[in-house]
Amino acid sequence: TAREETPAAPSNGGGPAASAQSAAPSADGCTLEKTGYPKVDLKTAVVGFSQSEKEANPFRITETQSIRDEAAKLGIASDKLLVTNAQSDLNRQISDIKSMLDRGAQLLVVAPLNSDGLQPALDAAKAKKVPVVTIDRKVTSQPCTDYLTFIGSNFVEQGQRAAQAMAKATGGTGKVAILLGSSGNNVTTDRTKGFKDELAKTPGLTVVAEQTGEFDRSKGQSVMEQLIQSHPDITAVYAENDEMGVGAVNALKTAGKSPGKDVKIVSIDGTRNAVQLIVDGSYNAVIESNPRFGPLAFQTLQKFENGEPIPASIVISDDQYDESNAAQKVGNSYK
Amino acid sequence: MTATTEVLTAPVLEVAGVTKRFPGTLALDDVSFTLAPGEVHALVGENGAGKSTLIKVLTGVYQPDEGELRHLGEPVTFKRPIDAQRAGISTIYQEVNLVPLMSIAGNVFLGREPRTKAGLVDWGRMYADARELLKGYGIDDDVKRPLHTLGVGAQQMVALARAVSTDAKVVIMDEPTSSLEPREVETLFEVLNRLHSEGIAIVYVSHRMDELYRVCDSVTVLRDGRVVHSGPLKPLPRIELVSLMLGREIRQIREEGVTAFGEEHDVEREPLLKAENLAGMRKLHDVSVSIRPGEVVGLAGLLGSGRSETARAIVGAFPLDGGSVLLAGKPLKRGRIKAAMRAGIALLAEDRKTDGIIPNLSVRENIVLAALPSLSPFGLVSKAKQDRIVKIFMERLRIKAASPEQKVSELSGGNQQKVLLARWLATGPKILLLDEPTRGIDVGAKAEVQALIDELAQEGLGVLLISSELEELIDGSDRVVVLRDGSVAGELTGDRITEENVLTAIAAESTGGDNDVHRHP
Amino acid sequence: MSTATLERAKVTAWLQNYGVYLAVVVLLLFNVAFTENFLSAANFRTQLVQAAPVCIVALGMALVIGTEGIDLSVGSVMAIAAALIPLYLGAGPLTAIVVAVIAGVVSGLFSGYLVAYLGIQPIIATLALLVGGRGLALVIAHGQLVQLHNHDFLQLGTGDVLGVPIMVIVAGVLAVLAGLVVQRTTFGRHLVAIGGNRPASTLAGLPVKRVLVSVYVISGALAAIAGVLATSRLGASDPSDVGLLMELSAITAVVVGGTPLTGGRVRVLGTVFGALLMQLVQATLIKHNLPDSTAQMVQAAIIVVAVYVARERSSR
Amino acid sequence: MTAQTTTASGAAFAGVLQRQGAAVVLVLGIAAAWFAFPHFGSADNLRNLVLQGSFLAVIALGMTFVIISGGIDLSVGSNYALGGVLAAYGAQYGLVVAILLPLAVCSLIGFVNGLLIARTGMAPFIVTLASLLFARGLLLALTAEGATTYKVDPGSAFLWLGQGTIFGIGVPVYLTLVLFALGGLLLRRTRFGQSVFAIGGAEQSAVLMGLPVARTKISLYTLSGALAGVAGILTAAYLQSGVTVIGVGTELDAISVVVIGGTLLTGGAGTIIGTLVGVLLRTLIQNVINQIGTLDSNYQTVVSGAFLLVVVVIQRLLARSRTR
Ligand SMILES: Nc1ncnc2c1ncn2[C@@H]1O[C@H](COP(=O)(O)OP(=O)(O)OP(=O)(O)O)[C@@H](O)[C@H]1O
Ligand SMILES: Nc1ncnc2c1ncn2[C@@H]1O[C@H](COP(=O)(O)OP(=O)(O)OP(=O)(O)O)[C@@H](O)[C@H]1O
Ligand SMILES: [Mg+2]
Ligand SMILES: [Mg+2]
Repeated sequence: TAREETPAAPSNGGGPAASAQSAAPSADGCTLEKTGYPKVDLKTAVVGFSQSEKEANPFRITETQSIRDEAAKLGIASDKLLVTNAQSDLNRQISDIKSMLDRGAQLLVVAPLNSDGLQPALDAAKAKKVPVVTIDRKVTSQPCTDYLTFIGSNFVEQGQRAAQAMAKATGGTGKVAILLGSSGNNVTTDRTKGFKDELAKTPGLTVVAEQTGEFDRSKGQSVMEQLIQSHPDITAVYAENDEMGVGAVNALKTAGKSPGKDVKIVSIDGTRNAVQLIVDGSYNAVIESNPRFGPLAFQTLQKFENGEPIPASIVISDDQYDESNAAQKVGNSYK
Repeated sequence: MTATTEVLTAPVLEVAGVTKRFPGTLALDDVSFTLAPGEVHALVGENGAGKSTLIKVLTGVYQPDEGELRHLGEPVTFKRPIDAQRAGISTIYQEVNLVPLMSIAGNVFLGREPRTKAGLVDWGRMYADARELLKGYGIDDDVKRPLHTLGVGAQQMVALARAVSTDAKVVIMDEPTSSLEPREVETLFEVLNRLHSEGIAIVYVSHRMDELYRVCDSVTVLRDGRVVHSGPLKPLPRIELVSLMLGREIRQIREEGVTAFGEEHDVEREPLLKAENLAGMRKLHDVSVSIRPGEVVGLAGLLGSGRSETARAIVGAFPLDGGSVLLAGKPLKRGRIKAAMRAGIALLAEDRKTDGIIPNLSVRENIVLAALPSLSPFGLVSKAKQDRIVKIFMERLRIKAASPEQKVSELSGGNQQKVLLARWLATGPKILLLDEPTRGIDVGAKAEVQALIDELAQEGLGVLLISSELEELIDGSDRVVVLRDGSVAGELTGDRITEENVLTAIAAESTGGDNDVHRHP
Repeated sequence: MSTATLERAKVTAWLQNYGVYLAVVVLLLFNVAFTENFLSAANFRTQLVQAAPVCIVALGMALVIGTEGIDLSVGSVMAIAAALIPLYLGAGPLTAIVVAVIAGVVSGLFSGYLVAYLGIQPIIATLALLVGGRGLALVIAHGQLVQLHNHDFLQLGTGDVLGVPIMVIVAGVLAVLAGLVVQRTTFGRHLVAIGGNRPASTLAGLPVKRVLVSVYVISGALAAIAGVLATSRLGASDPSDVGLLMELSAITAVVVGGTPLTGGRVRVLGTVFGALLMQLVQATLIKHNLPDSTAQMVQAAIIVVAVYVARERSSR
Repeated sequence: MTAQTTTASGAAFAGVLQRQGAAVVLVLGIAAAWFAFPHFGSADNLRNLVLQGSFLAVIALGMTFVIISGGIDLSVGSNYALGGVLAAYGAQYGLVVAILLPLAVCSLIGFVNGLLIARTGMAPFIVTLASLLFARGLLLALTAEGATTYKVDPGSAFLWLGQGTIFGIGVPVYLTLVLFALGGLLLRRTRFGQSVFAIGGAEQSAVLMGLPVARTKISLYTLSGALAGVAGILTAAYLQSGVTVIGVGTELDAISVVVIGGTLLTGGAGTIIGTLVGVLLRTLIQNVINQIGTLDSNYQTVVSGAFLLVVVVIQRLLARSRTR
């Protein structure tokens, strides 16, 4: 799956922008004509971006920055790009989106806080004939009618790929501990499902513990410390994000084990810290979840305005880091 | 309502063999007590004798460990105060128990607010009713105002109005007059008479002999949790009653006299403390007081005349707009309690519940609290030093406690007061400001406290004595300063200190519209 | 019959005083019996190390609660301390630690001032800091987690002295100090008196405001120390997550340890055991691989039971 | 004499300011935003503002009662989320279930809170902290650790509760107003309300005065739980699904708006209308932050914290100047 990408503008540590897995536009895609929305010129339009959480982790920081950078690159005036942050409050995100519509947003890019529950905001956009591109998280509404399209990773597939990487790293046998993301989060659900379903295909691998580390390094570290004590036979850890994976590495090191060797570690995200650990030999694989949606999001909107059909969802081709490529690709990771 | 003149045989309220234990104390020991309809029954005893506890048993606050309660001849159990109230028993507790932030009217009718047809609280009617009702108790203030804007005495009257207006068959009063001024006491007695004539039975707790003989028909004397006497009051000579309470010989008491103050003190010329032209917060306008070493200065005045404020201002606990306090010629920093304390001024505050005891702490810790820094080299507490001090004062003031480690909140009111006095004496003060030091204290303890004040003055302490009991003030003071409306209205010395002169000074010019006696707008 | 009630009163009084120790023992026994690989030095080490930051914060919290206050800002103070570490680590670990602790002291001064001098309710004064403080930490750190590499600094979180982890030593020393302060200094006795009756303490000439401010300063400083230790253990400064919900864990530890929220009483050893109890509960839940849902409900039940047993009974 | 009356009227003015301070700030804030931001005054924006505020308002209504009684309820956030999930779950079985199920469960949690607080004398803070955990745990248990999101059928009549409009304004807004009117009536015009004030003002006195203290407390927490449930119901209808991630930290928001509205955390004093003003202020601030648009998201929390502080400090200073 790993295709070589031409690196985008080196604004965030020079990683490549997200790119679509299959570039071929499906004929039944969504078009401007189908929606009956007015045509707007991207260069002069008011564009709104609704971020869901504080920019307090690498993913969110890179994601927002990517949107801002791309807008700047396209020459969109800074007062024409509206940015809001919902501070992890779903009601607030809805209100943010409505408020941007009210302030004249003609195109919207939304990083949803949750897959469900944005319906009122999408309805408001629809009423104003404003196309909405959701990034990084898919919403459970109707594409083309409720929103234009989704651009982002397939979280289930990320889980599957993590399981495959796990099988490869362990040679197909071992006892696996899962560090789950926050409870109730769609990402957690999908990454767990993908991983477990795929892992079932490798009978040598069994899951001996699954505990939440809340996507947090220290929580991941604490949980791992406990698991090392109660299950000294653990040979592999699947962390649903890099932070918890790094926490697990800390825990294993303190316990005198050597992560990456005695205990294999696979996680998802592609942050610099985790990828660097692969290079250092104490980590095994990282499935990328690329947050640099800016270029693809604007491209998609441009295409839509050009009258081209847009597929219902644009799954990006996430990279993967392992022992074989981490050293060359460490520059692609984000921080 | 016509007075019920027919003789009812069944007592309204009866207590049979009730015992109540607290950890470390037997508060009530096989107590029996009978309240006949329409009688005013005095309940007396020393501090800690068990009066308040008995009352709390009668009103469902405490459940007896043994024995039973009978209401109109039927055994009853009051699980909660509401049960007693439903049975027509209304209580005014020793400490005002109302809701300070709530309006006056709201307090009077709390829990039984008049309602409109729709079942909603009828504020209009409530205000009107409250206004009407309170007039009978000498309160003309705006009933919509929060209760805490009233003085303590007026609050007590509100509590009384509330208790009486509940269609009660029994009204229990635990030291109702201790925070009332003379005029309010009169009003109270009028109310008592009215209740009496309506056939309502009254339990009346007080340490004031005059009052008891004025209003009560019968008496029950408690000592150490046991009933030592019960019967009609009038035939019982005063002196005998006192001896029953104290458990001491009559002769012994005769020798000691009514108040325990001795003769005048040798007073030095130069005042040790001079407070000049104190003014602040619209409560004090112009008060000057001076105290010489070895002198007891009485501060007289009506409730709300600013006596407490004067005392508080001297130690810096009352914000002043003007005036100065000089100790031995040196001005004290305004508003710094600590500085006043270091200079040797101690204030025994009026309200021991809110301004005095630290309920969670032991008797020992309460006593040493203010003296702690001096007992603790380098800020480190020394238990041995504390124990010595505590022992001395517990003995000297005869503090009745299971041990120094008993929680102070478990002591009776009078003993708590002694603990506070000990706290201040332990700091070795030069000037002692005593705000109602004998309020709510039994005769025995009162005499002890009074004797103590005398002794302290003899040792050279300057004492400022605030008391609402004229007798105490007149007997105890070498000089009396009379306050009126936050200003000095007169000063009496030597032979001129008589009840009549003090009253004249208090009353002078206190003309007609003395509705605002409780408080100034 | 009355002897029976007396007996029962004795038992409840005993439980009230020693319930938390009993609970820790019971939980330990449960684990020894039902948890695999529980009886190992490494495991106890893990539990103690993990409990250390909560315990340190809870000590400060116990003092604050003793004055009838509460300090919700501790988690955010930890975050601020964490955010400052990488900025000053260049000047040596000691400098960085001192700066972090100073930040804790300053925020304690701030909330202490609001509470003591302006008379603002502790819960609301520190709530403002809880909300704003983490934002501030993130602003300082530009929202970034910073990986730390200073060996000496990292030693704090991972090293040990004579086989005892440094974190545990720090927590132990601080606990002993806190115990001494409460029992043996005028400051400690003042603190308890103020919590018991503030107007009376004022009239007794106690330095009420100074004590209040000091208490919040201590709490802030201890939170900062906990932030430093947590950062060191993590090997990274993570202002967005460090100390998240710490205020609730610390308050739980204090209350479960028998210190009433109404003030006037501080139980230091109880607080330490409260922190240990909650740590053991969590460990037990994780080791038995219970799902998050069950884990949260079990914790709720344990808190209620523990506090029920330790509560101050009104004499009825 | 005249000096006295002027200071008296000055004090009265300060009193009004203290009680209505939040309202004054709100009016000024709205006026300023109206002039500063061209889009602020648009009907859409205002409609959006009040709708967004209504969910928190319902929760804060219950919190107001609890705080006036001198207590606190930390469980409302979790309870709110649980209510939402239960409503969405119940919607499969029709409108009645969708409403009654969350109401019953959330009230029950509130009831247990009240029972523990009133009957055992445990501190509200710690009891409701435990039930915060419990309700969240229950929610996770009901949704397979948060993996299941119950969706409401788009045709369901239930959705009207959240998404319907009357004269262009969202139904939740009307419901909120009705609840606040009832709440005001309950607080000001019933014996229950008076008991709430009395308990918050002087609990021991309330006991001695024979008020049904325990019963009132239990009712209070039940009410708070029920209102959190109502907010959950409205949210589920608004979002068309039982979202599991809502309500985290909502208890702190609710406490903040109640306090900003002038209700004393010490209990015994407070108003319903103040809480409404507090909610609107909070929504206004968020809206203004959006209108400015350039504020870093991390700064936003600094601003919210600072705002809370400023309001409380001003209230406090005014209260002081009044007692002077
Ligand atoms: N809650 C309590 N816990 C423990 N002991 C108590 C408690 N209440 C009262 N006591 C003890 O019971 C005894 C009787 O106290 P009570 O308050 O009834 O005395 P009293 O006659 O009202 O005294 P006073 O005239 O001082 O008010 C005292 O020894 C007191 O220490
Ligand atoms: N606005 C008020 N708020 C609270 N308490 C008040 C207020 N006004 C008066 N009081 C209290 O009422 C009591 C009587 O008022 P004040 O202290 O002025 O009278 P006093 O002359 O000291 O009389 P006494 O000492 O006999 O009570 C005092 O204890 C005072 O603290
Ligand atoms: Mg008494
Ligand atoms: Mg007075």
